[in-house]
Amino acid sequence: MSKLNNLFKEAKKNKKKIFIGFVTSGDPNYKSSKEIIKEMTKSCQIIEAGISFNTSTSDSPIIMEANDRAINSGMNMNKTFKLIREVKRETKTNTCFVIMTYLNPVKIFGLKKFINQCNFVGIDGVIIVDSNLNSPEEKILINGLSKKKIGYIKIISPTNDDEFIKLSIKNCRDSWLYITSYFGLTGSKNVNIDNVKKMVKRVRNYSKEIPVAVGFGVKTPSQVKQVSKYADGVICGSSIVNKVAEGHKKRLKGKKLATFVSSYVKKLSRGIKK
Amino acid sequence: MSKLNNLFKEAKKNKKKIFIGFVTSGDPNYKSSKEIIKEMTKSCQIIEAGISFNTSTSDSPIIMEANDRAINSGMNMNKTFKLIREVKRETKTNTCFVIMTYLNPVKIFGLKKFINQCNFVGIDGVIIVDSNLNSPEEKILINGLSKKKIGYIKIISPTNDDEFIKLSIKNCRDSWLYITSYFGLTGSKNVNIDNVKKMVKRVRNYSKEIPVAVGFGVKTPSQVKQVSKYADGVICGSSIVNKVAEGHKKRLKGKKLATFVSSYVKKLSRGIKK
Amino acid sequence: MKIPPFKEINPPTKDGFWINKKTKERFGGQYISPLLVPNLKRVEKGFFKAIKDKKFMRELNEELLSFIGVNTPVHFSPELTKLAGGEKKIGKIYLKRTDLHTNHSHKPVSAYSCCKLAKYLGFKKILTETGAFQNGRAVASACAALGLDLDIYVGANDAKKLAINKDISALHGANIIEVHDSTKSLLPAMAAALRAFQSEPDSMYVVGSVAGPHPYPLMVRTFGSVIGRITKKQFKNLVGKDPSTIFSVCGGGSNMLCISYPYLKTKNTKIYAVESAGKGLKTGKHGATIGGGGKIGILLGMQSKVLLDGENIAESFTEASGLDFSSIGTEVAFLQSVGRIKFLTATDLEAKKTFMMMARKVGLICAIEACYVIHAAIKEIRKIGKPKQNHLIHLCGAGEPNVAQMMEHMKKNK
Amino acid sequence: MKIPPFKEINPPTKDGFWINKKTKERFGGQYISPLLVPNLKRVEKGFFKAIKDKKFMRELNEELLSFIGVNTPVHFSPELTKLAGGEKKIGKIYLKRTDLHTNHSHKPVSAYSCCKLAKYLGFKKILTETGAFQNGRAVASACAALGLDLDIYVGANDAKKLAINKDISALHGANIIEVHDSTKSLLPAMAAALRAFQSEPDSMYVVGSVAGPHPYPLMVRTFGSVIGRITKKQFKNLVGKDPSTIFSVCGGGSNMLCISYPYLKTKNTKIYAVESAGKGLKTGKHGATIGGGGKIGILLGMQSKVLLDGENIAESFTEASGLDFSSIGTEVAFLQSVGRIKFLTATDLEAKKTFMMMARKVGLICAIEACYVIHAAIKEIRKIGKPKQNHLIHLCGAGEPNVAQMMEHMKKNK
Ligand SMILES: Cc1ncc(COP(=O)(O)O)c(C=O)c1O
Ligand SMILES: Cc1ncc(COP(=O)(O)O)c(C=O)c1O
Repeated sequence: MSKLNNLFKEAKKNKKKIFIGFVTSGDPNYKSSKEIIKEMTKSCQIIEAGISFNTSTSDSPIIMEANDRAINSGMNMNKTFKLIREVKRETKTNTCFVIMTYLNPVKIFGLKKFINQCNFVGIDGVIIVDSNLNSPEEKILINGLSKKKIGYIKIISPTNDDEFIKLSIKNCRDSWLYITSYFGLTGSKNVNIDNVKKMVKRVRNYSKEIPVAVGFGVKTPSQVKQVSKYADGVICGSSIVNKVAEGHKKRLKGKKLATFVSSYVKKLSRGIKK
Repeated sequence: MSKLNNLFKEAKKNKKKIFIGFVTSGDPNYKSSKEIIKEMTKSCQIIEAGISFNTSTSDSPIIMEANDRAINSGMNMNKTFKLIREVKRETKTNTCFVIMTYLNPVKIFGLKKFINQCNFVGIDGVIIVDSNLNSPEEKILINGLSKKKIGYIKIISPTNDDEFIKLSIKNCRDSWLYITSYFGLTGSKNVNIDNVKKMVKRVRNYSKEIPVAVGFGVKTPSQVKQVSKYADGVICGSSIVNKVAEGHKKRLKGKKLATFVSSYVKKLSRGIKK
Repeated sequence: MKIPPFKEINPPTKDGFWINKKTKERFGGQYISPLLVPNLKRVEKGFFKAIKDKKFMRELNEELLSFIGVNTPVHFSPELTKLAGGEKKIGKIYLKRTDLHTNHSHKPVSAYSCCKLAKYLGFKKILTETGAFQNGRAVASACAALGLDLDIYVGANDAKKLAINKDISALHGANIIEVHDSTKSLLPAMAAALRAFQSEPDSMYVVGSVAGPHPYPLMVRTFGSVIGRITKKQFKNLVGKDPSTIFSVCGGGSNMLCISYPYLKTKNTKIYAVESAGKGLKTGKHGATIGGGGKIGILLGMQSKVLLDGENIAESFTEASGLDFSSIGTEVAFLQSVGRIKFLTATDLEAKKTFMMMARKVGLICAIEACYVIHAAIKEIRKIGKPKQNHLIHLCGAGEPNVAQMMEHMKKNK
Repeated sequence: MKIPPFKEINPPTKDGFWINKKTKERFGGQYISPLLVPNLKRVEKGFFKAIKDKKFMRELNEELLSFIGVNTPVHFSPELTKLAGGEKKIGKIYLKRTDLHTNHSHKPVSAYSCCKLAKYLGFKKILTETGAFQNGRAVASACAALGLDLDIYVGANDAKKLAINKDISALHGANIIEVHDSTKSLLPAMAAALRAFQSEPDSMYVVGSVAGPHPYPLMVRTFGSVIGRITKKQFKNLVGKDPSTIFSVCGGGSNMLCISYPYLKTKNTKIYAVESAGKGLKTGKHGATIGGGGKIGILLGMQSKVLLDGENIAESFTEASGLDFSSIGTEVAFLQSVGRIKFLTATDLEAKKTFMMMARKVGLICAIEACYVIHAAIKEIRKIGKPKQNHLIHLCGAGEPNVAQMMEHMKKNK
């Protein structure tokens, strides 16, 4: 059983929900990003680290800009692994780490090398936004990662059909199912609670077990609270990245930037506990 | 026999040549133009008065500008007749008057009315630049004018064929044949003496009698002299009109402008007597 | 489709006159300075020789098909039909897509043909005038293709207005001469080109419409009637019969005559020409020779209907440079005089609104000139109001040159 | 001429892959976020249904013939033949005149077809991207004709360059959205359009080339192959056999595939694609995916050859906005990989010189994109150097949008 499986299982047992924070790795640069992620380990049970791709087709403008900052500072796949390794070593945290990226960086890095590095660094899960269920790469990744007990996380949205949802559940057996609360881009709208309810219900038709976490448009502690009523986990992304941008514009750096961002993340995460 | 016929006949008898000055009637305005023409009667045996047409297709830029000045000052056919009548009355001159214009002003004025007015005012000849040998208007004009003993003057140029020259000679029986010294627009080049010799020779093949006057590009007393060796008359146009423009630019008016122009015309006309 | 052969069905007299036998009015002729006579004779003789020369005509037709692309579609326009009242009320409206020619107007057909004639006759250089630079561009392209030099005379005011086609003419290697005489528009530009024609014996003048001294009007409509000959066959193939009406815009009348000529003796086909009423006929600021009460006059080597200002030619006014002309072609004036062609008008504002409608609803960027006819045609077709009619509108050009002008209009009317 | 029917002769797998069996390389696929899956499925299913729907295809073909005017000429070019060495040395060079379409490029054929499909499938609005605004304009015109709303995504830098076609798109009623991401050119504009596609369930994405997730590359070349189908028949009629070579420019590869597709299995016809070498391949400032050593990558929903910069997509560079693309279409990459298409390059400067040559000697204003292929073709044909060959060059667009750029070039090089 994977560490992510365990985490959700324990939480369920204790009637607790999981708070998941997303941040772009290397935003605004390696050093500050490392501090931010280190601080975030204090309030996130799972951290999703985005690896930038300059031709991403699913990111909101907020995350596009973070991508630009990270790429311009020289960030890439290899450095992300290094960063997470350092964070884990320096914090000895229990927080799970999930990588979110696009297929091109992974493919150029090398599919096998990627799986091995994930294993070596101790990555717990992988989301590849544009990896389609039918692509040969998807099969290699799912098989390779699952052998190393690394979770593979699929995104589903209100417009996907039941067939698609069933297949996604199958592929996510070592992790969770990522439900988007609306049809659109990350961070472009506010969370749609009606959709959340419906989507969780649809998933539950096919699996009582699979953990579901909801993202897209969750921006305030009270939204976190609301969503956590229906889902096993809540994902905050764009609003955290936005905080990084805000701090960066204020010329905050390193620890100071990290504190600025993480105090916001902490507030969000409290939505779950209330 | 027309007055023009007489003039050339007398000149031939006395081995003299005729000086013909062209000026745009009403340039720069009625009053100044009248003074200019009055002064010009002192040195020109024939005055060609141009009646402006704003869409003329055969005038050099110098004359186009004179047309614009005249039209803008309100000049037209009727006023030209009035002007010449006044000049004749006030100077009691012997100078012959020829009107040079395009067919549109004549046609709009009325062909018959035009012939009658020419007769009434005492116009001695008419040149209509764009009246073609085959046009019905040409026939009416030739017949009407010749009945009143008013000469009809045709232009021929080096590129016209013998057929055309023969027909032109026939139509000019009451006046003279206007030979252009080159193929082009009035005043655009310098007189071409070789062409003059050849053209006069060509005309003499068909008529020993018909007077020939040469125009186009005659700008200096010595050119006048040269041309007068071969032709019965010499026509100066653009260079005189240019003088009007020059004086006008110097803000000369009325008598002063007239003196400025006519002193130049006098110099030109002396080319013949030397 | 092959180009159907030309048949002379409305010949002028040998001096180039079309004569209205009732009124005795004459249109045409050769009102030119004697200096022009030899050159015009060379062109006239050459033209009659060329159109009888099978090799010349075969080559010309091939090049018109392949290089100019004269085989453009005629097609039913559901949108315009609806706009005029619907098929049940007015029948069907068709468009002839002359905008799809190389250089995007009807001008290239006669321009290319005349330039080819010039080459055939041994001329080395072409002289032409232009208003909307549609003719300038068309002649420039032809001269480049045929290896002829070119001077284009353009009114200084027009030269400012239509930058693209001017630039394109320059890219083709044409020498562009701005004319600063009188109104600085098409009329003085034509006069300037004709003046140049009598100064340069190795150059042939090419006119931009069915105007000028004989044989120009005859030549342009004879060559240009390729458009009408193809259209007539296409329309028959498509609809099964000749159109009930043909609508074209009329500046000088070339596009109108080029498409309508083969129908002159087709009794059941009514022919309409649409002039620019500019700011409105009553304002006096217009370009409507017939609609504005033009009289017979003599200009640019021809006798035709013309807007007069005393003994001079009046200034015309319209925002469509291609229609900014105070006269009309000689054969056109004749056909109007004998009642074969009915004249209508549309204002500049109506044309601009039509441009926007065509862009938004039909998906076509039409020459502003063509928008006058579309507006007037829809109005007239609605008035005719008979079902089972087949109406043909000549879309004589594409509107790239008018884009800047129309963007301004759009901004103002937002 | 009627449009010859479509035959599938190079099908992808059902997942949209073309696979090189030797190298195991795959090109195509559907690399998209799960949010896009339902919309793409709707398009995919709809496309396969539509091309089997006789009424849809009959209407589409009629409209392509009449509204787009796809029946453009193929013609012999004596001038280009001479330039390449003369008929005795190289045979004959022909031009396919795709510049004569409505909207003056190849783009309108697939753009109109895809928009018609969108309407057929009940979409209310179109999303597309554009680089040279040729696609933007083509889609805008189609949307106007079909009554669909439209958002055009364009890189902020491109939007500045090509004012006419941008203005024309606006006149057609399109909403133009400038994209300020990364290179502010075609690539981020495509990404932005795809992003919009997953936010607007009632909108259909229309792509400007044979790129993007399955079924887009398949759809564009299937619809677009109308050009090749007509050409093949025309060429046979004109020359008596298929061409020895076909040359097209390759940005994404749509015009190349649209004309070459019907010849894929024609052994005696060599197919060439010409990429932009920008300032020169060695400078690194170019747009040559193949010529510049592109590798397999995944972007914009597809797996194809792409210019890489580490794990990211490299910036391309060329003065021809239509070629400013760091990748190529998926089927094109496959055909290159299996050796069916040979790739060449030409630099920006060579293209500009060719533009001037075409304007001056041939009389045509060509899209700058087309000038790369003309240059490279003449060079290659000279190299082939065999008589009795028949070479076909795809003149894929008209050059109005490039006039300003070329006037600068002309002034500098006077
Ligand atoms: C597109 C277009 N239509 C019409 C005209 C008017 O000329 P005509 O009436 O001779 O066809 C012009 C003149 O430039 C033109 O460019
Ligand atoms: C005229 C023209 N040719 C070629 C291209 C390149 O695209 P493709 O290779 O997909 O035909 C473009 C793109 O805009 C274009 O406008």
